[in-house]
Amino acid sequence: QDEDILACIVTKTDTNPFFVKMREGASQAAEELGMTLNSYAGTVDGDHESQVDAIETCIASGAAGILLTASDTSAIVSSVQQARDAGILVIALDTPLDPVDAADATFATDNFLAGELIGEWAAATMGDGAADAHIAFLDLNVSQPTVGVLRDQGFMQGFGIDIGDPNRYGDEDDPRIVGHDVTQGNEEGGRTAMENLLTQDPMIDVVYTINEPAAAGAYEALRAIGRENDVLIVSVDGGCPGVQNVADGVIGATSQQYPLDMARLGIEAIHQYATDGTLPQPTEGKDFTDTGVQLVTDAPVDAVESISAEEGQDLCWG
Amino acid sequence: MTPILSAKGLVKHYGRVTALDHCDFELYPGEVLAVIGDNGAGKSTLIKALSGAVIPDEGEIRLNGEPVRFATPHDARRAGIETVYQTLAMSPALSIADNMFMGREIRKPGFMGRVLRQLDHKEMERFAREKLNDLGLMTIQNINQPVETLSGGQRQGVAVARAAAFGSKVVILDEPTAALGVKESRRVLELIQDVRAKGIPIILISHNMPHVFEVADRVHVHRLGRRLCVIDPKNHSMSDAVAYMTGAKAPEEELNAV
Amino acid sequence: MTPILSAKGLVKHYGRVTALDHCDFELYPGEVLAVIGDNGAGKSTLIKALSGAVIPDEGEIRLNGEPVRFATPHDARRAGIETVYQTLAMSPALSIADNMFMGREIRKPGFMGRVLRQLDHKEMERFAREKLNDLGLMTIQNINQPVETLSGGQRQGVAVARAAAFGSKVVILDEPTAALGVKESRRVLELIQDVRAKGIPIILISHNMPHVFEVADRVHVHRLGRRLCVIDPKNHSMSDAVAYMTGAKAPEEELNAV
Amino acid sequence: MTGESDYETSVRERRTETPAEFGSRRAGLMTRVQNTLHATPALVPLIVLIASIAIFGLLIGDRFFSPFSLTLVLQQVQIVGIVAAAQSLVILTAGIDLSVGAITVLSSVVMGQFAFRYGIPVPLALACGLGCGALCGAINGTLVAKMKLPPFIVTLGTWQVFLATNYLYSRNETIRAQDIQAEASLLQLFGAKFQIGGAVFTVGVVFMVVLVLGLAWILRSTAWGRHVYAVGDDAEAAQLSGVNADRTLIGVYTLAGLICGFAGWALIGRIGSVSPTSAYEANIESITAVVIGGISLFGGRGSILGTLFGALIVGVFSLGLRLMGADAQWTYFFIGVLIIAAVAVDQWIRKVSA
Amino acid sequence: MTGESDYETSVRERRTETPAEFGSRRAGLMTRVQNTLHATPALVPLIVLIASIAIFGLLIGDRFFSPFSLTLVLQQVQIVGIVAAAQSLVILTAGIDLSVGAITVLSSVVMGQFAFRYGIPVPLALACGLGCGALCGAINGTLVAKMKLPPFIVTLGTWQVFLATNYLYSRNETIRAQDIQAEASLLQLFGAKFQIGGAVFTVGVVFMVVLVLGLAWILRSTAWGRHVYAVGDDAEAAQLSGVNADRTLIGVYTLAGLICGFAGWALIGRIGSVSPTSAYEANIESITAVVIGGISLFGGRGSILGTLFGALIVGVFSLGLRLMGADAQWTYFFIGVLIIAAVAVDQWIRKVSA
Ligand SMILES: Nc1ncnc2c1ncn2[C@@H]1O[C@H](COP(=O)(O)OP(=O)(O)OP(=O)(O)O)[C@@H](O)[C@H]1O
Ligand SMILES: Nc1ncnc2c1ncn2[C@@H]1O[C@H](COP(=O)(O)OP(=O)(O)OP(=O)(O)O)[C@@H](O)[C@H]1O
Ligand SMILES: O[C@@H]1[C@H](O)[C@H](O)CO[C@H]1O
Ligand SMILES: [Mg+2]
Ligand SMILES: [Mg+2]
Repeated sequence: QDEDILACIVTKTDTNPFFVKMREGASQAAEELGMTLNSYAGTVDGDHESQVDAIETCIASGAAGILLTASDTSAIVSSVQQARDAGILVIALDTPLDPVDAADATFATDNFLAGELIGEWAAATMGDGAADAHIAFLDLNVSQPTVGVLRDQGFMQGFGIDIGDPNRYGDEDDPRIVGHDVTQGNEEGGRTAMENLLTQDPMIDVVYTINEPAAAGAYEALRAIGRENDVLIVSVDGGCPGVQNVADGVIGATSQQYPLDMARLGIEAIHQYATDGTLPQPTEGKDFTDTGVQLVTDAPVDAVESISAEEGQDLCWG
Repeated sequence: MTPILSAKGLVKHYGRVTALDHCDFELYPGEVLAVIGDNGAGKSTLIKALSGAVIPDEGEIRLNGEPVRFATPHDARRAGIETVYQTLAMSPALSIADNMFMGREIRKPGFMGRVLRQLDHKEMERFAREKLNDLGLMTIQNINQPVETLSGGQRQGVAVARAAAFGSKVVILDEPTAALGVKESRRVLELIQDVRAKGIPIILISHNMPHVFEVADRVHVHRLGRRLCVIDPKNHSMSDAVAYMTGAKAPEEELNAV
Repeated sequence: MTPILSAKGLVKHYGRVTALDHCDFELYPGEVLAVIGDNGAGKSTLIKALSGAVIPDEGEIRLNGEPVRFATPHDARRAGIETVYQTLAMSPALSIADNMFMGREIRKPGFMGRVLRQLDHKEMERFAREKLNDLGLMTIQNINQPVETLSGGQRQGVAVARAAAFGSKVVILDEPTAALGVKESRRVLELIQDVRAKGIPIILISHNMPHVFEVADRVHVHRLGRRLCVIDPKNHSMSDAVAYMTGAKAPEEELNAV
Repeated sequence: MTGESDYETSVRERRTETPAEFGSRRAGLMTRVQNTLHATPALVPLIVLIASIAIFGLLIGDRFFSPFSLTLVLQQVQIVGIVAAAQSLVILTAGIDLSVGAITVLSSVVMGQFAFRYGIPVPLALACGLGCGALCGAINGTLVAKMKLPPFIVTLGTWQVFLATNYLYSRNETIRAQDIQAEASLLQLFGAKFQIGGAVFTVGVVFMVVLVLGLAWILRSTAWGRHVYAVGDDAEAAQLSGVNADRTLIGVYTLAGLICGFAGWALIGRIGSVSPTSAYEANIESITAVVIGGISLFGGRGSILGTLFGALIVGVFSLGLRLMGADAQWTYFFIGVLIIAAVAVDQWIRKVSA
Repeated sequence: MTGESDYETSVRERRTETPAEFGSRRAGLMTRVQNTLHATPALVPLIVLIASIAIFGLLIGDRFFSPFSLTLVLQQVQIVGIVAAAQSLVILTAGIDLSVGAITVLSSVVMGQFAFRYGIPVPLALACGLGCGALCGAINGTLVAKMKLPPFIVTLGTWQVFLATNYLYSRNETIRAQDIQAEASLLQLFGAKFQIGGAVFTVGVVFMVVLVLGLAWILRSTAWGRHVYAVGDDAEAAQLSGVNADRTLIGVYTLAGLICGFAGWALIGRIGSVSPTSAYEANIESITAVVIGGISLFGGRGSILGTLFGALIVGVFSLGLRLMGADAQWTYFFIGVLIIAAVAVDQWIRKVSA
């Protein structure tokens, strides 16, 4: 009778490999447990209305549980409440809701922490040079969605930059910041943004990127002017192409997340809840289940714990 | 007698082309004034200036001796000048009744009309049908059919009927029979005579000399953007008119006045 | 004598309207055939069917006695049938030369023309200028000026010149003088006579009876979507023609044949 | 009268004539269907709508064919439906408004920020938000009517300008639903629900329906409405017949902006919060609804009721496909096919001139 | 001849006449400038381009006004430039192609996946990618020409269809630059660089320039080119004058699709990798370039050289504003203003009929 258990997974987009893998993990787990899975997504990162539509659809189709990566962590709360009122288990994946307890459980990485790790690594790698670094920030898009802001601000924190308002970037006055530009999270945007910032300051030596495709684009821009070997590129995600890029020296370090785990844990929790009503318990001492972030680099530094690219390969997801 | 509608020194440039070149014009009460001239002489531009469809660069227009400024065709309509343009100016997708009342719709009486501004479709249809029948122009089967389903002749008929029905001071017709067959042209000439019989003066632009000489009281000959002369059809032949307007013959001095 | 162009039983429906209702048609070598009829009688639809612009629902068309099927106006052009449509069919933004050669451009000789398909602008301009001058129609100042900068009369002139220059078998003119002034109309009538003098037959649609009776060898009277009769202008008066086409009088039996 | 021949005699005396009648064609069933559909343009999308509800009902069963799900469609299309009503007005004038989504979100941000950042009383903040929408629309209208710029380009430009203004002004801050509920619940008015049986309605849904019916009445029964059609049909002809085309155009764009302002209010009701990243795709979605609803992009033809049906068709398709578990990309794929198919059907019907 | 009066005698004998001459207006300087600009449509965007380079050069100095920066603009606009060339062809026929971006990315994905997923030899994979672009274009063209559907709607539909196909087929997988370099470096051909002084050129940039010049030549000097203009100017008139309008339209859309296929190839050269999320905004960006370049959205008027200048203007503005320290949101804002301003200038010039 397990076929009767319906689970939903709602992601921000279905074009980003991160979410593609997340869905894959969920459908694998659902298949193993003999459950049905429906997956939904927005068109672009930040497309909140589609997620509302999706949750309503799940309520209408009588789902037992919903796995949700929210585009807008506070705005989605009303819809989540509606689902919970209908007796549906709602689990936030990857991105905690605001407030965290708006969901029944959260399996997530901490995007701010992900940023912080690469920030600390970059600072430590540069050593004394960090004091007069020239840093470029390659962000997501002009609407400044929360993941982008959290990672960006986390990086600054880790690097030792005063972040001012933690909810937005661009308000800092640290002279080491060359500038922010947007990439749409893809290679093309990464390259153009990198070129723009390089014209502004050709001496850039640290590049923060929102994700690994943007990092790959930035690398192409640096390679075009022959500076690919004297600039540190850091990124977030830990997808297989990204980790491979760490191994190839394209990216210096990346913060790896575990979307497959999140999804698998989420599906298992829904199955558990549907069969006997047990609710998942958070990690000890935290208000969510941390699926962990690990720094992947082949140039480890003392200050930050990390795994090698080879270890990263075994855990990667794309 | 003061002219009911007159213009002095009208000038209109289109880029490098001078369509009106210090043109004068007079229309007297109760008359049919024909305007003739070669293609591109500036006839349509002249009547557009008189009816507010084009704003002249220079010059003055007077209605009943008072200077007026028409910024839009709507202004001229309110002053009682109705025009059938060469291009007809109809909305093809809208009904005959809609087109006849465009810009001067009738509202329902009472609350619905005054406050909610609801149109009185029934009354407009009745009036439109009456006008079309009155003028005996043609039998329109359905007053609500879109204008685009009418033949070219019927369309021109509706435009002329609209002008005749609402023109209280002046009716202007720009080549109303150009695309019309023999029978249909005939009906328009009769209509012109009907309107004149009501005492309303008419400006008629036409390339058809027999028609012009049949209905006109005076003929304004337009050449190279200005009035060349005004002739009396009773004292002049069509050959003269054609010779003047094509520049084959120069008009005698005295013809310039009425 | 077999007709050069003939049609039998042509039918064309537009939605609920029957524009052609089993219409027959014959054009003989070297003649000027006028087609007259009320507005909406179906004259333009008939010549569109003959020139490939409209595909008839039923019926047969023969060229020199051979059945033909024109799927596009291009097919008819290739067969030597040139048409001036009522709407002129010009590209306003393109030059006079471009318009004259539209669909039958001349390529440069040699590699540039054969392989790269480069146009021979010089040659086309020369030819266009020559044709316009040959026909003595008017003095065009600049063969490269866009057609939209020409006056209505000049435009019609270019369209007629194009047809006359390229029509090797048949030239069709649909109301070529409707918007033209007296002088401009005259030039078109002369052109028709020039073309006939070259031995090329012409189909002329017109509402202007004096013009029709001046140039036509035979007159095809069209009524309610079909040929009512064919009359010889030398044996019939304009009054007869008008009476037949408006339905005021029925034609005598024998008139139906030539 | 000199030298006139008398060949016109036979038409000089008026005879009683019946108008020329061509042999009426024996209409086949197909042609008769075409003709009926031609006469009532909103009928096509209505039929498509009913057919798609029926098909999904058969395929999915009760989960779809229930009062709850069917009213859910209404809730899900309300924002697009309201925006599409604005878009319809603009498209009826042969224009297009690419900036509708930007106006919607900017208005909602103004409502929210005015109330929260400056502490302005909520009703006043609402009025400012609506005013902001109308102002944006008026800017579009003025550029289109007075400077004679093509609507596509004007609104392509203002789309970017309004959206950038939205991001810059809002500082990308979301105002949380909880805060709005506590301090300015009037902002969420359009989200208020009431239930009739299993059917759930919101104020926003009622607003959408009333708005469309109201606009349909105005377009049919007032002079202004006829002028909108006339301007879209042939702007120059309308101007020559005595319609003030410029004023009509500015009016249409301003009203469209105001309606987008209301859509912004409804947006707050629907999502609870004020989020500057909302309504991102509203321009394309609203154009899709209008087009499926059978309004001609060339202006002057079509009925605004069709737009409502068009929005509902997309809503039914989206919900139906989601309930069937189709993944998002397949949904986009089918919506793409649906757009082309709907217009192909429409074109086929329009081929018949009545 | 019966009953004809002889009033036409005076025009019966042909007299030598000069064509009617109106008093030529004493042209002011402004009018003369307007007239010159009117005669050469690509001149306006060229002037705007030079002016904006000059202004940013003065404001920013060497960082902007250097061979490196100026050629960087070329590299940054190459994809949009190539796509805009395709868009120009379509817009010259009075159409619009919203699917260009989707075709571009789908073609690049086909090239990459055919080579990597199926191990097809790279030149063949490239040919398949280009063929895919042409096929997509042919689908658009057929729907527009044969089914007579409005291009806006056709390409709105196929945009979604092609994009969904792209995501479904690629499974959202990226092919890494390093892998392509190792195994299929031909895919990156368009990224190959060469330097002349401080100026850096890529094969892609050269392709863009050669493509635009080639198309300009074809449009001016071949019959097909004249037919494209004629169809855009007045499709019915073109058809009646003996142009096969349908075949011309299908040809234009197919060629546009093929050019988008090349843009997909160039995209791989530029970003190194094959990524299904690229070229997302290429439709709006290409339309913007075309419009700023002075081609009329109503078809039949304008020069494809203008499009190249239009794309460069946007590129110069984006880089210039960025170098002046304007952030991304402000850049967005100013591009919006630029679009409207550019078209307003153009409209002002077009007011003068020569
Ligand atoms: N909107 C316009 N733009 C540019 N030129 C124009 C415009 N309207 C008229 N013209 C030019 O002005 C001149 C006068 O045109 P107008 O239409 O007044 O002539 P007309 O006497 O009415 O000719 P016709 O007998 O052919 O109707 C012509 O040379 C014409 O090309
Ligand atoms: N494309 C079309 N769509 C619908 N109806 C049409 C179309 N073309 C012509 N008709 C109709 O067919 C009939 C015949 O039209 P046609 O143009 O052949 O008449 P005509 O004899 O040329 O008239 P005119 O003297 O006014 O030019 C008319 O009733 C007309 O309304
Ligand atoms: O972590 C994911 C992805 O890495 C993506 O880049 C943006 O959304 C985040 O939540
Ligand atoms: Mg005129
Ligand atoms: Mg005709």
